[in-house]
Amino acid sequence: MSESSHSHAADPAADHDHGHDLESHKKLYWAVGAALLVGTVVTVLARYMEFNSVSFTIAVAMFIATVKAFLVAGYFMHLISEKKAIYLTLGTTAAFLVGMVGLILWSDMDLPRGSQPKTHYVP
Amino acid sequence: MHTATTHAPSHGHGHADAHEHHEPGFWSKYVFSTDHKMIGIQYGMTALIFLFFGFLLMLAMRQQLAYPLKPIPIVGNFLAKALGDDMAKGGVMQADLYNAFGAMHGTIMVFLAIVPLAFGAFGNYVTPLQIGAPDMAFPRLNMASYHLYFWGGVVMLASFFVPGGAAKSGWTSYSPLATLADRDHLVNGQTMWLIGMVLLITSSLLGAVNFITTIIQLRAKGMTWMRLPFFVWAQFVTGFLLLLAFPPLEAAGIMQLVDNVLKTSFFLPSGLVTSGGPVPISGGGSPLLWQHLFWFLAHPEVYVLILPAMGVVSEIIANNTRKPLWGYKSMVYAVLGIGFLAFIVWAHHMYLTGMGTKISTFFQTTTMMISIPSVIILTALFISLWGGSIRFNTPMLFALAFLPMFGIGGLTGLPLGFNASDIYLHDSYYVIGHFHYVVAPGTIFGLFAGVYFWYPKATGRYMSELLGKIHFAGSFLCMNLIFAPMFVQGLRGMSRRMYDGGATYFGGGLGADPGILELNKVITHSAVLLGFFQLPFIFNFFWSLYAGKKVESDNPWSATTLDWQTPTPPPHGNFAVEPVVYRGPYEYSVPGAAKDFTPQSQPG
Amino acid sequence: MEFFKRLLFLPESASAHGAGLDDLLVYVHLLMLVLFIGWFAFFVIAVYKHARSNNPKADYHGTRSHFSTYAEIGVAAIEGLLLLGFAVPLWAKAVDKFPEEKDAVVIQVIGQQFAWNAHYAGPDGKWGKQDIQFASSTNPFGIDANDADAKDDLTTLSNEPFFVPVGKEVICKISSMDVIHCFKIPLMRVTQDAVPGMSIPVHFKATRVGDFSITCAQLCGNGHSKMRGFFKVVDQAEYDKWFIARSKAGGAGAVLE
Amino acid sequence: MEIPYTVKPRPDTGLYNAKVGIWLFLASEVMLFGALFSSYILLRVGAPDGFWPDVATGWPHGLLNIPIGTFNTAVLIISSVTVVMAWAALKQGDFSKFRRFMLVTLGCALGFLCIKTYEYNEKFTHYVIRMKDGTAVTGHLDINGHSPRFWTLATITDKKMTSVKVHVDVPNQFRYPVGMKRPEVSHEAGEHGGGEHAAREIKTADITFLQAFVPATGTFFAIYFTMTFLHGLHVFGGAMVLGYFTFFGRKMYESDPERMTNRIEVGGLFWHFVDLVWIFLFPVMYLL
Ligand code: HEA
Ligand code: HEA
Ligand code: CUA
Ligand SMILES: [Cu+2]
Repeated sequence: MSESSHSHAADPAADHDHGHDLESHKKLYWAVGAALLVGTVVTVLARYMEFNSVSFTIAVAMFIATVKAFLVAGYFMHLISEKKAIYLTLGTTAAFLVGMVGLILWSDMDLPRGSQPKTHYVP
Repeated sequence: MHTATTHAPSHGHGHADAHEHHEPGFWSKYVFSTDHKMIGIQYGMTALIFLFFGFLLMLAMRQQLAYPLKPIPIVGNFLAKALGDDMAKGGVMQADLYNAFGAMHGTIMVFLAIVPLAFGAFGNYVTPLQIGAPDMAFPRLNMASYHLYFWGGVVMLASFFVPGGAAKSGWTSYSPLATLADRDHLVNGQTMWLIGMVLLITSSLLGAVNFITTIIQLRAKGMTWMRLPFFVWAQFVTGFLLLLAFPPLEAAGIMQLVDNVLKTSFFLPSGLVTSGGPVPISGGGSPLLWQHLFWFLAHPEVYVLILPAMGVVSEIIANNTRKPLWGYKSMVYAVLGIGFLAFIVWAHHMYLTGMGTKISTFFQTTTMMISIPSVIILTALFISLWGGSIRFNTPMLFALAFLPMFGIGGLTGLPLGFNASDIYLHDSYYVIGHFHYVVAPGTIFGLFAGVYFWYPKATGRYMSELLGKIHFAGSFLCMNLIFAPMFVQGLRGMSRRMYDGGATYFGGGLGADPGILELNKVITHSAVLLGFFQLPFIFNFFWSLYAGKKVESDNPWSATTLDWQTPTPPPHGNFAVEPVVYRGPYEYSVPGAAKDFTPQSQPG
Repeated sequence: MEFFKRLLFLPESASAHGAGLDDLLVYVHLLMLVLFIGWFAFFVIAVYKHARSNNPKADYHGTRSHFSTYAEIGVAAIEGLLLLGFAVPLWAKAVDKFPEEKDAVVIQVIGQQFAWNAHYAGPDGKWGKQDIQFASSTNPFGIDANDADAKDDLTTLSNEPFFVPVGKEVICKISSMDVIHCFKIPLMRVTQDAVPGMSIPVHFKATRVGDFSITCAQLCGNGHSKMRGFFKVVDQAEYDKWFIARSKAGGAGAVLE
Repeated sequence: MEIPYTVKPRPDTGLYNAKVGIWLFLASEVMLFGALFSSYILLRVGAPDGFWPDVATGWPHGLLNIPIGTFNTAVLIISSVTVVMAWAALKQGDFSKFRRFMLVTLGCALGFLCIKTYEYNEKFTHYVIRMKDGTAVTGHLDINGHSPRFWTLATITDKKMTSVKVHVDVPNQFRYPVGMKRPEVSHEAGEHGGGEHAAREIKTADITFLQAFVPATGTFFAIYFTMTFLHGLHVFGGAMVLGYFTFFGRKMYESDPERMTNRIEVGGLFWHFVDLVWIFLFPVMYLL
């Protein structure tokens, strides 16, 4: 879908002669780099703010990290304008990763009734 | 370049190797080759040797099971000398040795024999030929994969000789046992096992990257996805299973290595007390985490063991029934379905670690779901026989036998897959019977079929049909005599991994039936016999290099796929002219066609 | 049913829930048998009829029948039935429907290389104080011998048989002090891994008296095959006698000397 | 036949071989680090009370050096920018500019690894000491003016030292369990005047546990060292590859510029991925 509309963005073959495009991309790269640095600083500051809720802090930190990851993957790694085969591969990978983490955590929580961390020594 | 490889089947020079050491070509031709066919042969030879070695380990164990505490014939004294009294005092197998051999049998068979043979050897040799590619996408990476595999194998073998002996916590290496078993030796068998595994995993990962890239990128002109031979589909899915399932085990392996060497507690909970008192560690880890990460690989891994064999069998069945595979498309979707579901069933190996109703219902539902695509593939293969004109050559015999054997193995997976019946069957010989039916008379037969089938392409000579048929009949009989009694033992309540063959449990007359111990003898004798029936194969394999019947054409089986449209053996670069594909993979007995096969590359 | 169970070589179950489990085993095996026979018959006929000698010319299309689709749907349906009708409820019964502790005999069971140990709260029904600082291979439960509640606790160590009454629910809380073991009583159709760092209960109700053995069904080291525990299922009177006598003998405190 | 699509993209996929290859490889890397991150989550969620730095509140208290970590994050981010700029320069046919940007990248890589080494070393000289009375302190040992690495209680008893001088961290917020109980935080250190480090003499007989911040100290350090070391290996590996092209790439560039550009793109993808892992590692290890 996005193949045709974005292919000029980063595809080495397609934009071989588009020097101008590359110039504007170079600006973008610097801007993304700056945004990443800002994101880092904001995360650190957030950590010192000591919000009262732990989960809120974790959410903030992980949200910023995810945005940063998106910037790196999307722009530096040109993922916003990749080919279908790569989207498919990464989509599958992401699905399995989420499945793995989710199912392991679920298994860890859903135990037979009455199970507990070892109680013999600490009744 | 061309002349170097066209005329000589590589291993045909076996005897001359010693003299050729000075020849500059030797190393680059046989050791540092980047040609996918040579690498395939390297994988194949190494894997067959490991297969045999894994079998020998098991023979020693079977001897102990049938005749507990009697010295091992022939090799007993040697083992006592080589491995020490702790392992084989007076030639008698000790418990530690039994456990070490058991763990190494499992490891070697799975990671060093079947996967390298099925994926490394057949995948390497056949896949590029079948898709019409000149080589793998990354030839040097391919070489690196083989070398990593080789060194992984060397590390595994070396581990027998470190203090304390080889890893002895099962091929599953469950923590805390794997960490506590040999804690006094810094370099112990388990550490070696983990290092070996990291090498093998890295090898498989590079291999998977290479295979998938090759299949995506190097398909010949006209070779659309739905014209791929089923074998290639099987390799493709296998590649993805390896690519995505192995890394978590690599992570787990690294963590267990750190646990063992740097004394951390990833998989060790707090409060461990052994005979030496509380274990001096920080604790706080989770033993079940290891199991999750292990089985996240190891369940997909069992499909890695079976899918390539299914691919081989499909090729051979289409070829020898002289008709297209029935339901090719549904087979493709089924294999994709297996690939997908394989990632979300793993915890059926962990029902009894303590699971609530919800999560175990999830896992047993997915387990039942994954049996459906297997049924679809098998059914399609069965129906493919209907209407055929079946030729019973050796490859076909092995391929045909694969079907019911896999059927038995697969069907016995069902009672294990229901969590409630697994309560009784878990860790019994029923499990051993289940999976050996799939991997031994299943996968091994599929791979034997492949060896007999592609041998003429690789060497220009047939293997002997008579010896092949003896090999087949003997192996078929013995395999069943070995593994069928295990179901009886399992249903009677006999546990696996029992050094004394279960004697402890049945000695006391506590409601169990000591009679089934007699079956141990039947099994052991059949296993020895099975070994003897491999001799015709080994002989045939080497003898046919020189004396086998020469092939009359490049396409001796009158096959349709591209691998048979190359010179024999295929030269470097494979195809004289770039092949173009015009039709599906199995156009046999096309109505109105002149011959009973129409190759994929035949125009019109 | 009994006939089929014999046919499957199953040893006669000795617990209340065992029968249901055996039923499931029988049904699954019947399904497998039917499938196998069906497929195998088809296989033999196909191979015979379409051997080259009997059928020199192959048919490009083979069969056009849709029977296989129905067969596959059938397999899926029966699997679904067994799943929902048997496996899920049986499992739920095993892991969720625990009897009340006051109506049951409650035993802490701890595995160790290579022995099973059991611990009862004693006539007062109160567990003695336990702490890791007391734990050792001779005191696997880490019982504080000076604790008042511990005085009447009883333990059986190192595979010494423990007693349970017939016809009464027994809850075993399974754990381990070193590596993973597996508490398996084949005749009771009970299996539960003993995972260090966790305590997981199982329950069963014995239906006949006799001596039973506990298998360790998880590789746990070089003594794994020797790790056999025992227990006696006896009638209530005999159980009470043992229980009181054992407790009077000083219980856990005395064992720990 | 030659292997096709080594440089030019295959028409139907739009990709050249190495690009497919690197993305597949990165997919497997995602699973590798994903498994490690999920282990982190599982170990942390399942940690018994007191076994993770301050699990009770879920908020850590400065076990890792945040300013240095932040700085290192910035170093990696800059290297990511310069890598992509180097690739753009190559694409525009400016090899010397490519080389300049690449040298900055390599400098960043080296800087990152040096800083990481410094951080590790700092940890190895930092100790946690638990006392018989249930209190625990952290800080540096002071043995005749220098602070040793990797000591344990055994080292001290072997040396027959009756007491050790410790520069205790202030405020001392690191909490460690004794048995299964959470100890009271020691406020003593503060009373001693509250400099950066307050020196204190601790009797050997009072100590039950003494360990540097090494992997064996606890699950947190175990996973911290494992993950950052593995990440460091990736940085090292990536730098080797990029360095190779920087210093020995000229010939390939002159004979086949497109091939060289592709190589750099692929190498860059790996480099960005390494950066991406760090983007998660940093908050997870240092901040949360
Ligand atoms: C290649 C290997 C392979 C394959 C394909 C399978 C396939 C299956 N396995 Fe198996 N399994 C193993 C290898 C394999 N397994 C190994 C190695 C272990 C033990 C590991 C260890 O603990 O050491 C194990 C253990 C194991 C367990 C754990 C048991 C326990 O420890 O308690 C379970 C439980 O669910 C299970 C289930 C299944 C299921 C449902 C399938 C299904 O996918 C099967 C689907 C197939 C069918 C349903 C057959 C369809 C065909 C027909 C119906 C045709 C019939 C034909 C004729 C009659 C001619 N397996
Ligand atoms: C792919 C996997 C695989 C394969 C093929 C096999 C093959 C065999 N296995 Fe194995 N086995 C396992 C995987 C496998 N096994 C695993 C994972 C375990 C569990 C380990 C654990 O408990 O941790 C196990 C455990 C296991 C046990 C249980 C031990 C115990 O629990 O105590 C037994 C018992 O009999 C057994 C027997 C056999 C036998 C008789 C064969 C035979 O089928 C072997 C047949 C092979 C041959 C006959 C060799 C043929 C060789 C050639 C033809 C060579 C040709 C050479 C040249 C041309 C150079 N195996
Ligand atoms: Cu305990 Cu096996
Ligand atoms: Cu499985």
